Amino acid sequence: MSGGTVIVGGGIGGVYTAMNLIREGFPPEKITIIAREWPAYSRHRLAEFLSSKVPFGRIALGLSKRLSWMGVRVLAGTEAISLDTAEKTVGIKTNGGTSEVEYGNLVVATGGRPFLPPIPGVGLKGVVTFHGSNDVEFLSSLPGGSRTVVIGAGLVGLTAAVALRKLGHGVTVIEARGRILPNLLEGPLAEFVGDHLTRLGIQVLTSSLVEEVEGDEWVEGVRLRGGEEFWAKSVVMATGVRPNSGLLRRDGRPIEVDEAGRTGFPGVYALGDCAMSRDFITGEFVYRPLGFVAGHYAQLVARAIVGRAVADRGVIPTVYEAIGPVEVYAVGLGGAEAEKLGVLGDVEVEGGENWREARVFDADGRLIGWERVQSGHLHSVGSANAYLRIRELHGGRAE
Amino acid sequence: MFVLGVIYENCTGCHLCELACSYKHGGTFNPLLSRITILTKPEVQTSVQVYCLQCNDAACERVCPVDAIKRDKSGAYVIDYSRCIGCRECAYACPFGAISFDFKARPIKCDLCGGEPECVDVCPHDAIIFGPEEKVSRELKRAKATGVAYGIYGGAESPYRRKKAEEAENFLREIWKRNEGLEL
Amino acid sequence: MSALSEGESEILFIDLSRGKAVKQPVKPEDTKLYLGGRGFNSKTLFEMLNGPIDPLSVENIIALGNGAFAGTALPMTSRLHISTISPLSGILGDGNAGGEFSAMMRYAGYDGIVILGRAERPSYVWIEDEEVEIRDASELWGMKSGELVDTLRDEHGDDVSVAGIGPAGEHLVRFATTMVDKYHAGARGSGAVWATKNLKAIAIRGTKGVEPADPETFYKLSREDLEYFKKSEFVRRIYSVIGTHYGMMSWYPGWKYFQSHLGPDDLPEGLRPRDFAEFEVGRTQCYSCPLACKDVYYLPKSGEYGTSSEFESIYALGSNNGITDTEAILRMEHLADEYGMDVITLGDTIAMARFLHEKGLISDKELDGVSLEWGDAEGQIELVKMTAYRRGFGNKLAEGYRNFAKLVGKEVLAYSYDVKGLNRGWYEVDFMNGIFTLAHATSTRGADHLRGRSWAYWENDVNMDPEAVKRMLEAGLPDYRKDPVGALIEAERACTLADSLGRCKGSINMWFQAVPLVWKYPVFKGTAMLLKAFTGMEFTEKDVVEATDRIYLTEMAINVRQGIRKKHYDVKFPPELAKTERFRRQVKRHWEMVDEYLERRGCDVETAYPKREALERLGIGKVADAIDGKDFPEWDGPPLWPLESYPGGE
Amino acid sequence: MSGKQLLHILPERCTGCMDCVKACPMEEPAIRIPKTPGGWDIVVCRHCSPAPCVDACKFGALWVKEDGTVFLAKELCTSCKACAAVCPFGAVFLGPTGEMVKCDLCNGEPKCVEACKEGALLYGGTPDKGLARERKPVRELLSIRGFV
Repeated sequence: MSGGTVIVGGGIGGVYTAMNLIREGFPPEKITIIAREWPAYSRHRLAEFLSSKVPFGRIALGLSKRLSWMGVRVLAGTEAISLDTAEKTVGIKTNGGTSEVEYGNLVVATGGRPFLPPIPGVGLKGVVTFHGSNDVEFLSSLPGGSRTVVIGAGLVGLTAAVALRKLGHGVTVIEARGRILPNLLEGPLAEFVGDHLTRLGIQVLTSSLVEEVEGDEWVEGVRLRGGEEFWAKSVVMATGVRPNSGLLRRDGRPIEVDEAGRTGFPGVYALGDCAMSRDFITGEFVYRPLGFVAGHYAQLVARAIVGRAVADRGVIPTVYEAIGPVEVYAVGLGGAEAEKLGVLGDVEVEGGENWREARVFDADGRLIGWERVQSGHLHSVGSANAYLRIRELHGGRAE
Repeated sequence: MFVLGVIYENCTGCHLCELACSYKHGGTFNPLLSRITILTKPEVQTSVQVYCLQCNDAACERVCPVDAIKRDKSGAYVIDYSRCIGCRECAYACPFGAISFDFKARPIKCDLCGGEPECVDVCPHDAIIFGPEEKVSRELKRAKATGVAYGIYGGAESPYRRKKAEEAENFLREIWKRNEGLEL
Repeated sequence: MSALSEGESEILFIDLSRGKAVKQPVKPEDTKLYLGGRGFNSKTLFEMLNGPIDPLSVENIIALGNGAFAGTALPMTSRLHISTISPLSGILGDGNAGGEFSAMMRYAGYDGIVILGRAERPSYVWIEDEEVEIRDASELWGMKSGELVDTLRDEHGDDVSVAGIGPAGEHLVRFATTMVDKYHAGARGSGAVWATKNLKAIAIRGTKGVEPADPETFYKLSREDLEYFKKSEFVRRIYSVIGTHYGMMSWYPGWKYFQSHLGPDDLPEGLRPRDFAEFEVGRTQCYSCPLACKDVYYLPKSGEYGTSSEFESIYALGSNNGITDTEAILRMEHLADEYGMDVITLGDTIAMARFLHEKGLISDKELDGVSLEWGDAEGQIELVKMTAYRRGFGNKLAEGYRNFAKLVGKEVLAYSYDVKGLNRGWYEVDFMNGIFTLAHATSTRGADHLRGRSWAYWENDVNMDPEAVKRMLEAGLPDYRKDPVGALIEAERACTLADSLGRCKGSINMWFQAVPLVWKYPVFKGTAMLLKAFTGMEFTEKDVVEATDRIYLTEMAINVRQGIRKKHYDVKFPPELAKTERFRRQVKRHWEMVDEYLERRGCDVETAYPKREALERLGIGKVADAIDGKDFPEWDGPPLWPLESYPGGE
Repeated sequence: MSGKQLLHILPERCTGCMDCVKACPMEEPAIRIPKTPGGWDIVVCRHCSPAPCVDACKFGALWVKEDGTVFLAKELCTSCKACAAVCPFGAVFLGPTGEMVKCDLCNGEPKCVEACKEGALLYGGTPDKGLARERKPVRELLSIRGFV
C-alpha cells in the first residue's frame, strides 16, 4: 500500500478526510480506513436517537456506504494498536489477530473518549456515558418513569437530560461548576436555560460535587459532597471528552498539529477529537472536541496530502443546540474560553422576555464572541452578523 | 436634509430615469436594474413611481440581519455588499417595494447617487426633484394643486388645458413672426 | 446583452408553417452595412423574397426591426420598424410604431423578428428572452387592440409588450396596421399580412438589457441630445403641450378631399389645437422619449380613453372629410386604433368616396344606404366600423385608396392622388421648389411625408432652432432653393437613418429629432460618433451615408421586382388642372428632376433600376444579380381579390 | 429568465392556513409558519448569496447549485448544526430525527407557492419588478390610478 493513505478512525474525521481526498482527485482505492465501528454515525443525533427512537440508519452517515461503493478499503472491526513512523507502518488488531499496514500518509482520526472523573462507583452497572450507540441503547431500555442522574451540564449532558425527560424519566442534572453550560454561555444566559429546564421538570443543581455513585452491582443513587443523596436507576456521565491520542503520545494529551493538521512525524496527520485545532480569532492552538472542527481539518488534511498549499486561519466556533424549548446559539469565543486564552475584555448582556444575548469583546473592544438563548419564535437572530463581524475583524475570510 | 421626490402629476412615463439609473449603477441600460421604477399605463397616462423614500428609522435598515444597510452622509441608505448575504429581508420589509434585485439576486436600492441623483438630471418633465425637505414637499403640494386644476383627478371640466393649448398656439405665431425675414 | 458588434443579438425567424423558431446571430458586418431597423428589414425582405408576389399570399413575410439604438437612453429611439410587401400598394410597405416593443426586443436579445409561413390555426407568439413559444390564439381572434393587450398582459404580466392586429387585420383590410401596445400603429397594411399568417400577436418580455461598447461616451452623447430637447422652449411650450396638433396650424391640412388647404387662420372651430385640448386628460409618449407628443383623451359620450390623436388623423378623418366635430374625430381615431387601421388611408379613402359621390361618379345605389355627405360625423363613425369588418360599402373602402378607385372604375383613377398606390394628396411642383412632388415620387414605399419631404427644406427645424439650421447649411447641407434634388437625397438619408436607428421622425418631421445630435455635429457626424460608441466598431460619417444609400437602393430593387418602373415616379394632379399649360410645364419639370434624382442616386435614368456599378460601389453587387437584365410584370397595384372572398366580405 | 429564481415571502398576507406546510413534499416540512403576536411569520430558506450557512458548513453538505439554490445534501450532513448557528432566520433547522431540514425549492417548482392561495409566497426570476407591484401601498396606488 505504499503511497496510499491510511486513515485511522471511522468517525466523522476519518470519513470526511476520505471524502475530501477523493474530491481532491486522490484515487479511492488508495485509501484505507481502519475503523472499530462501521458504518460511521453522527454523535450529534444521539439525543434524537434516544428520544424519538429513530432507527440506527437515520443516525448513520450516508457517506460511509458511499465510500465503500467508491472503492475505499474499509477494515471494519479493526483497531490500530501501534505505529512505526520510521517504517511507515501501522499495527492493527482484527478478530484477535494482528497485522501491519503500510502507509504513505497516515491520518490519525482516533477521536475522543468520554472522560470519567475518579469518583467511587463510576464503574457500576447502569453508569453510562452519552457517547456511543450502546450508551443510548441502554438508556432507551430503561422502564418508563425511571430516575436518572446526569452528571455534567455541558451540551451533551443537557441534551441527554432533555431526551430522557421526554421519555418520561425523572432527571436530575448535577454540575460541579457554578452554572450550566459553563464553557459556552455567560451567567445570565445559562440562568435562562436553567429556568426553562426547571420548567420541563428537570432538576438542575450547580456547584455540586458528586462524592460517590452508590450501589452494589447496579447503580442505586448518587451522593453529593454535602451528603445529599439522589436515588437513581441510571447515571449518565457527561463530564467531557479526552483525546484518544495513544497512537502518537502516551500522556493522554491531544496531538499537536500545525495549521494543515501535520504532526511532527513525516506523512502523519491528526485531526478531530484526538488533536488540537487552531482558533480563528486568536490564532492559538486549542483543544476543541467539536464535530465541525474535525470537518474543517478533514478539508485541510486532504488538501495537504494531495500537495496543495494550505494557508488556514482556523475555525470560528459556531454552535447551535436546541435544549428543550430553548435554542442556544454561540458564535466565536465564550467568556470562559476567552479568559483562558487571555483575550477577554468586556461582556455585554441584554435580554427580553424570551431571549437573552451576550456579546464578548477583547481588550481592544473588538467582538470575539456572541451568544444567544431564546425560546419561541423570533423572526431573526444576529448570528450571521456576529459570524461576519468576527470573520471581518480577525483576519479576513476563513478558509 | 435633502430628499428625493417624484411629482406624479408631471410624470409622463417615459422611463428615461430608469435607463439613466441603470447606466449610472452598472453601465448598462436595463430598466429592471434601475433603482427607481415607473409602473406605467400609458393609455390613461398614469403611473406609479416606486422609489426609495429614505425613511427615517428605515425598516430595511432595522431588519437587515447583518447590518449591511447604513445611512450615508447624503442621507441615503446604502447597501454594503461586502456584508450583504442576499437574504432579501430588506426587500420584504420595505413597504414600498423600493428594493429590487439584480441578476445575482443581490438587493439593489436607490443610493441618491452620492448626493447627485442622475434620475433628477434626466427627467424631461421635472417630475423628479431633489432638494431640501421643505422645498420638495412644497413642490409636491403645488403640483397636486396644479393637477387638480388641470383635471388630472377627474371632476369638473377645467379651463386650464384649453388655456395651455391657446398659449402654445400664440407662442407658435410669435415664433413665425420672429422668423419673418430670417436670412438662412 | 452587450453591443451589436459582438454579435450577441440575434434575428429571430418564426416559421409558422413548421411551428418553429430559428435564431441567427447578427453579424457585425451586417450592422456596418445596414445599421439595423429598417435597414435589416429591407435586407431581409430582399434576400428572402423572390418577387413579384401577392402580398396576401403565404409567400409574403413580415420583418420587425428595432433599430440600432433601441432600448438605450438615447432619446426617441423606441420605434419598431415593420416591413412587408404591402397589401395596399403591392410594393415595399413599411412603417414604424412606438410603444415599448422595440426596447423589449432588444432587452430580450433580438434585433429582428421575421415571420414566415402560415400557422394552421390562429396563433400568437410568446417570447421571454431565449424562450419562444407559438401558442393557440383561438380565444384572442376577434379581439380589438385594447382587449388583446389586456388579455395578454393578464396572462403574461403587466410588463410585457404586445404587437398584434385588430379586427381590421383579421378581415384583411388592406391598410390594416400592426398595433403595438394598443395605440401605436405601423402602417402600410402589415396588419392584413399577420392575418394571412394566422398570427394574432407577439407578446414579448426581455430582461437582459443592453450595454454599449463604450457606455461612458454613448451616455454622454445621449445626455447631450436629451438636454437639447429638454431645454428647448419650442418643445416645452408647444411640443409637449399640443404635440402634433401643432400641424393643424403649420401644415395646411386638406379640406374636403384636397379641394383646398386650411391655413392657420382658416381653421374652423373644432379643429384648432385648443379644441382638442378640451378632451385631454394627460400626455404621454413612447418609451425613452422626452417629448410627450401624445395626448391622452377621454371621450365623455362613449366613456372611452384613447391616446395619440395626431395631426394626420385630424386632417384625414376630419378636415379632409369636412368634419369639424372634435369628439367624433377623436372617437374615429380611437376606433381606428381599436380595429387596427391606418387613419390616413382610411380618412383619405372615405374622403375620395365623398368626392366621387359628389361628382356623381359613385351612384347612390352602390352606397347601400350609407351617407356620403361632407361633414357627416356620425355616418363616418359607422363607415369606420363597416370598413374594419368589410361590411356593405365598407368592403370596398377596405381595399384602400387607389384600389378603391380602381374598383369604382378605371376612369376615376385620375382622382387617386397617389404614387405607387399610396396617398398623400396633391401639390404643385412649383411648391417648395419641387421637393414635395419629387419626394412623393421617389419614396420607396409610395407617396409619403416621412421619407424626406419635410426634411428637405427644414420645415419645422426653423421654428425650433434657426441657428442650428444655419449651422447645418454651413456644414454643407444642400439648400433646397439651389439644389432641390440634393436636398431631397440628403433628407431621404436622414429618414432612412432614423428608421434604421429606431429614432422617431414622425412626431414633428424634424432633422433634430430624426438625426441624433445633428444640431451640434451636422450632419451625420453625431450619428457616427454614437454608432462607434455603441457598437465598438469604426464608424465614419461616410459609412453612415453609404449605409443609408445601400438601404435605399436595396429597397428600390425590392420594388423593381414588384414591377415598379420609371413611369411610376409620376406626379398626380386633379385631371381638370393637369390639362392646363401651367401644369404641363410643371410635369415636365418634375420629370427633369426625376432624371436628375435617378442619376445622382445611381439608377438607370431610363428604367429606374439601380445600376450595378452603384450597387457594387456600395458592396452589394448581389442585389444587381437579382434584377439586372430581368423584366418583371408591370406594377398596377396589388392583385385584388373578389370582394366576397375576403373574411367577412359581402 | 437569465437570473436566479427566487422564493419571495410576504408574511403580511399569511393567514396561517398551513396549506404550504402541508404541500411541502419533504418528510419534515421545510417551511414553518409560527404564530407571532401580530399574525404569522413565514420561515423558509431564502437561498442567500453568499449564504452564511454554506460558509459555515465544514462537511461540504451545503452548496449553491447552478440555478442559485442553496442545496443541502443529507448524505453529507453530520447534523453538527453550524449552519443553524449562523442562519439568521432559523430556516435550516434540526428535525425530529436529528437530521437537518432545509428547503430545496422543489427543483424549481416549489409546491408551497402553488398551494398558497393568499399570495404570501411568490416565485419569480431576477431581476424582476414583480415584488414592487405586490407591496400594499403600491397596489393601492395602482388601483387608485386605474391600473386594476
